[in-house]
This record gives sequence, C-alpha cells and structure tokens, in this order.
Amino acid sequence: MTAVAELPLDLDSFEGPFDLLLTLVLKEELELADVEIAEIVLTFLEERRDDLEVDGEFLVLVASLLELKARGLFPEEEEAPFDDLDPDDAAGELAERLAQYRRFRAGAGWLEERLERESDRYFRLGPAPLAPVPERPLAPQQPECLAVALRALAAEPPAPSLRHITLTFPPVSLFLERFRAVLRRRGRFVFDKEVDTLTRVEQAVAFLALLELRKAGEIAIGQAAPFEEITVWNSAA
Amino acid sequence: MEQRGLRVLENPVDRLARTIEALLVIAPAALSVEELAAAAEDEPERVGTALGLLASRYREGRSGIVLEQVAGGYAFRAAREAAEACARLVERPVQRGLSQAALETLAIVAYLGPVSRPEIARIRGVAADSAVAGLVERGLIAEAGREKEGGAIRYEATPLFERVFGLTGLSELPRLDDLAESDEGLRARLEEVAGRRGA
Amino acid sequence: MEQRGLRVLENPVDRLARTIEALLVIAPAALSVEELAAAAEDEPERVGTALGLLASRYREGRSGIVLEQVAGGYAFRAAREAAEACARLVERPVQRGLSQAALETLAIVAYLGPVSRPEIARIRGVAADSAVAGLVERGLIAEAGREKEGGAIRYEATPLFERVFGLTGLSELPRLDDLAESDEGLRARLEEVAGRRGA
Repeated sequence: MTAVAELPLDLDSFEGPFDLLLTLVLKEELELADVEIAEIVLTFLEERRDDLEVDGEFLVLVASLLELKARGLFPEEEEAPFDDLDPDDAAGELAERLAQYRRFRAGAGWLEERLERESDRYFRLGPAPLAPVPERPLAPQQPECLAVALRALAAEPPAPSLRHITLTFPPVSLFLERFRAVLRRRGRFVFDKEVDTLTRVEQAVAFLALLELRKAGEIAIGQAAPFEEITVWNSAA
Repeated sequence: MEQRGLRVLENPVDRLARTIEALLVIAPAALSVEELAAAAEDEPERVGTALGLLASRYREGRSGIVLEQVAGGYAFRAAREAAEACARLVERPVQRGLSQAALETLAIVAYLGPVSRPEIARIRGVAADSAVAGLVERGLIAEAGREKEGGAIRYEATPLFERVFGLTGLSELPRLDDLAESDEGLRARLEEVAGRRGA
Repeated sequence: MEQRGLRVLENPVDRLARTIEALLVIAPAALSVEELAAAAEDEPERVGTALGLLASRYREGRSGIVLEQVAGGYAFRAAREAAEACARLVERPVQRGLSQAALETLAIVAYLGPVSRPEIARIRGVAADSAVAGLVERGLIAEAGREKEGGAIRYEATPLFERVFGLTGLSELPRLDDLAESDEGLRARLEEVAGRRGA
C-alpha cells in the first residue's frame, strides 16, 4: 500500500484511510456530496512528503473524486456536455476505472519487488566484445510499400473517443451556455448566488466563462466594491 | 595419435555442449532451444540434454558464470555472489530509477500488450507519453504496429523486459486479481474501521 | 558441517577466479588486469594468477568459451571449433520485410529527406530514435549533415536503399501528387495530420 492509500482522514462524514473512502464511495455506501474534498487536500498537504510520485497519484485520485462530484452536482435537466454519459454511467465508469487502476498498480508493485529481488542478477547488454558482427540482409522491396506507409500517415485519424478525456474538469462551454440561458430567462443574475453550490474548481471554471462572455461583449458586469457580489446583466438590455 | 584416441573417447554430447557454450557466450540475448539447435545443426532433444549438463556446471556457488532459463530461452549471466564487483564495473541504465509512473505503464503494457498510449492513459488517468517514451528508450517495451491504418501506435513488452525481470515468459506474471486486494479484504478493513469508530 | 569444511578448503584464488568469470561474461569490452582488479577489489598480481587459472580452463579443445588476451585486456570469445555454428547464429536469414516503424521512418526519409530525427518524430507522432538507428545500421539511410551549425543531424536515403527498392534514383519513387503538390506541402500535411492524431 502506498502513502496515498493509507492517508488517514478525519472528516465529518468519514474517518479512516483514503482508499477505504474511495471504496465506500464507489460502493455507494457513502454520499460523495457529503465528502469535503478540500479537507482531504488539506490533510494530504499536512502529511505530504517531497515525493512527486505520491503527489501524482494523489492528484489522479482527487481529480477522479472531483469529476464524480462535479457530475453529481449538475441537475439532470441541464444540458450537460457529457451527453453520452449520465452521472450513473460516469460513476460506473469511474468505479471500473479505479478498480482497473488498482489492479495495475498492484502489478507495478509486483514488478518493483521483482526488480529489487533480481538486483544482484547481472548480464551483458548488447553484443559480446569479440563476437562476429551480425548482418541483416534484406530481400528486394517494392517501392509501393513506401507510398502506402506515407499515405497511411497522411490519412485522417479516426475520430477521437470521448472516453479519453472524461477525467477533465467541466468545460468552460458548459457555463457559457448555462449563463446565456439564465440571461435569456431573467435578463440579470448575481454570480455569487449562481455558483454558490458549486465546488471551488467549478466556480473557477464558471468565473472563466464569465470573463469570456464579458470579453465577447455579451454581458456587462457590476460590483459595488471588491469582494462584494458580482452582478451580471445582458449588455444589449 | 594420442589426440585421435581422445577424440574417439569423447562423449558426443560434450562437443555439442561446447558448441552451446560458444553460442551463449557471444549471444546478445537469450537463445531458445530451437535457435541453439538450428545454429549447432543438431537435434533439439540433444540440445536439451547438453543444456542440462551445462546447467549443473554453470550454477551458483560453482562458477562465476551461471546458465539461466529466461525470456523464452537460455542465457549466461554473472553469479549473484559477484554482484558487487559487477556493480563496480557496469551501470544498469535499463533498470535503474524506474519511476512509479514507468512501472505502472510497464505493468499495463506487459499485461495488456499490444496496447496504445491512449489506452494506457485511460487506465492511468494521466497522459502516458513520457513514461512510454522512457520505456521505449530503455528497450523494455517496443512498437507493435498501429491500431488500424493511421491509428495509434501500439506497444508490447520486449524479451529484454523478460530478461531484466528474470521471467521465462510473460505467462510467468502473476494474475492481477491475485495481487490486488480482494473485496473480502476491503470488507474486513471496513468492518475494522467501523469497529474502531464505534469504540 | 560438510559445507563449512568445503569452504575452508576453498582456494581463495578460486573465489577471485569466479568473480573474474562473472566480470568477463557481462563486460561489453575487453577488460585490463587493472580494471578487473578494481572491480574485484583485489591485487593485480592475484588477478594475474587467477587469469592464469582461467586461461587453462577456458582454452581451445577443452571449452566452448575461450579466454583471449587482446590489446585492451582480456575477453571471452567463442572457441574456433564452434565458428560455423556461431556464423549460423549471427547470419540472420534474409529478412522479407521491414517492421511498421522502420517502413514509416524509411518512407519519410526517402520522400522528404534530408530530414532530422525530431522532424520524423513529429510526423510519426512518436520518438524515432531506435527506428533511425536500425535503418542506419542496415545502411538504408545515412547522415547528411546538420540542419544548421549545432542543429539536429539530418538523414537521407542511401544508394543501398535504391538497390534494395529497385530504383535508379529517388525521383523514381511512386508519386504522391494527390496528397500534395510539393514536398513542402506533403511535409506540412503530414505534420498537420500528426498533430490531430496526437499519438
């Protein structure tokens, strides 16, 4: 077990090692909405040693949790960008992927132990000092196979599958559409209230969307003083 | 005359064994029984007999050269007792400093190969480009064609991987399900924690 | 008890000899007495004694492995009686085709050369180091100067390449006019597609 898996957590909703939390979430025995991810991050930062590998593993796991939580927070009637993936599917996929990741992490652990056990096994890499030099004659080739190889490299790649990018945060475009819809209905809104229930990462992405709309001249923004509420209204209105 | 007499007395397997010694000492990688038989122009069964003879001669404690069965064939390596001297002589760029990311990528390629970078990235949840490039550079994995025309390049573990990890073949890798903690184990830990919290 | 008895009886030079056997079987080049002594952490004179022991053991007629003294020091080689078998091992049968990686790399160099490794890597979407090294070793491509002073080495197809592919010159390569009007256009198109392929 690695340092991340054993990270001791003491949250309002859960007490125990990190990997147990993941397991409970994936088994739906713990409601992810109740889990304070910021607290997990703080705990990790307190316990953190200078180990990039551990940091990387932690980021992967927390990103997975954030993704799952973010999906759960978007009401289903909203037009989500994950058209082909409802939250249940996402949870299922994430659970499956985390389980698979765990298996390969175990495989990596076995390889690491094996390497350690074999550390006193030395052999020569490459040719022997006085060995005859090998020759690798090649049969006559057709020039057409070169053209075929280059054509294949110039061919349009297959359409990328969305499955590779499901670990990303909600895209800015989601909030662009969402804010435009709200303005069509109401003409103006208070940004702080609109994003109040979202996580920090989602709020950050939402704020980027706000700046984007402002830059495009679609909206006007007002704020009475620093740290006061941000009011947004249709610039055409 | 005496020399001719000696030759007549010589066990024919001895001569084959010497030929195999010669082949193994110059080979850049492990040689299969078939490869040895083809090079020696002899029967695979007799090659097997000769290898048995050599295995008892080139073994730990008896010789500084050890015959090992690895990577689908046979190869000479240094005796383990000489490891410290060997360490002073050569670096081991292939196995030195494999990162956790590299080991995870290697495990995925070894178990699932041929497998492409996007597939590896999907399992690990992060891009695998530099880990894959590093493993190719080390010679532990190698390209194995593309998924389809114009598709992603796929990778597989090399014989060098098997040799470095001391495996006779990929089938010697343990089943992942046996390595990963089972649901039963998780259940037990869950109950343990629940018990602690209750107390 | 018997084992301990054996160990006490062991000639200390025997152990050094085993260490030297181990060093010689993993060495990528001949080793001098000084190099052997440094790795074994022993006296050069004792190393000389051990080498004498090994020379009588690993000699023609007695072993398939022969200890040879060359300019740079000592190395194992194959016995002469096994020369034919070794030649059969080294002389690979004529290869019918190239690997996908080699073919793609060769096509890029033939059509777009002189071209550097980074350019090849950009078009293929993967590092080209081992494919380029393999083609250089086969003599199908060769270095053709640098991009600019201190820049990357560029490669071009060789006369051997033309012979193997039955061409009298690169202008006889099958035309790819439908892909692009010029070499520059072809290069741009390949890089652009590779960028979108991303792997």
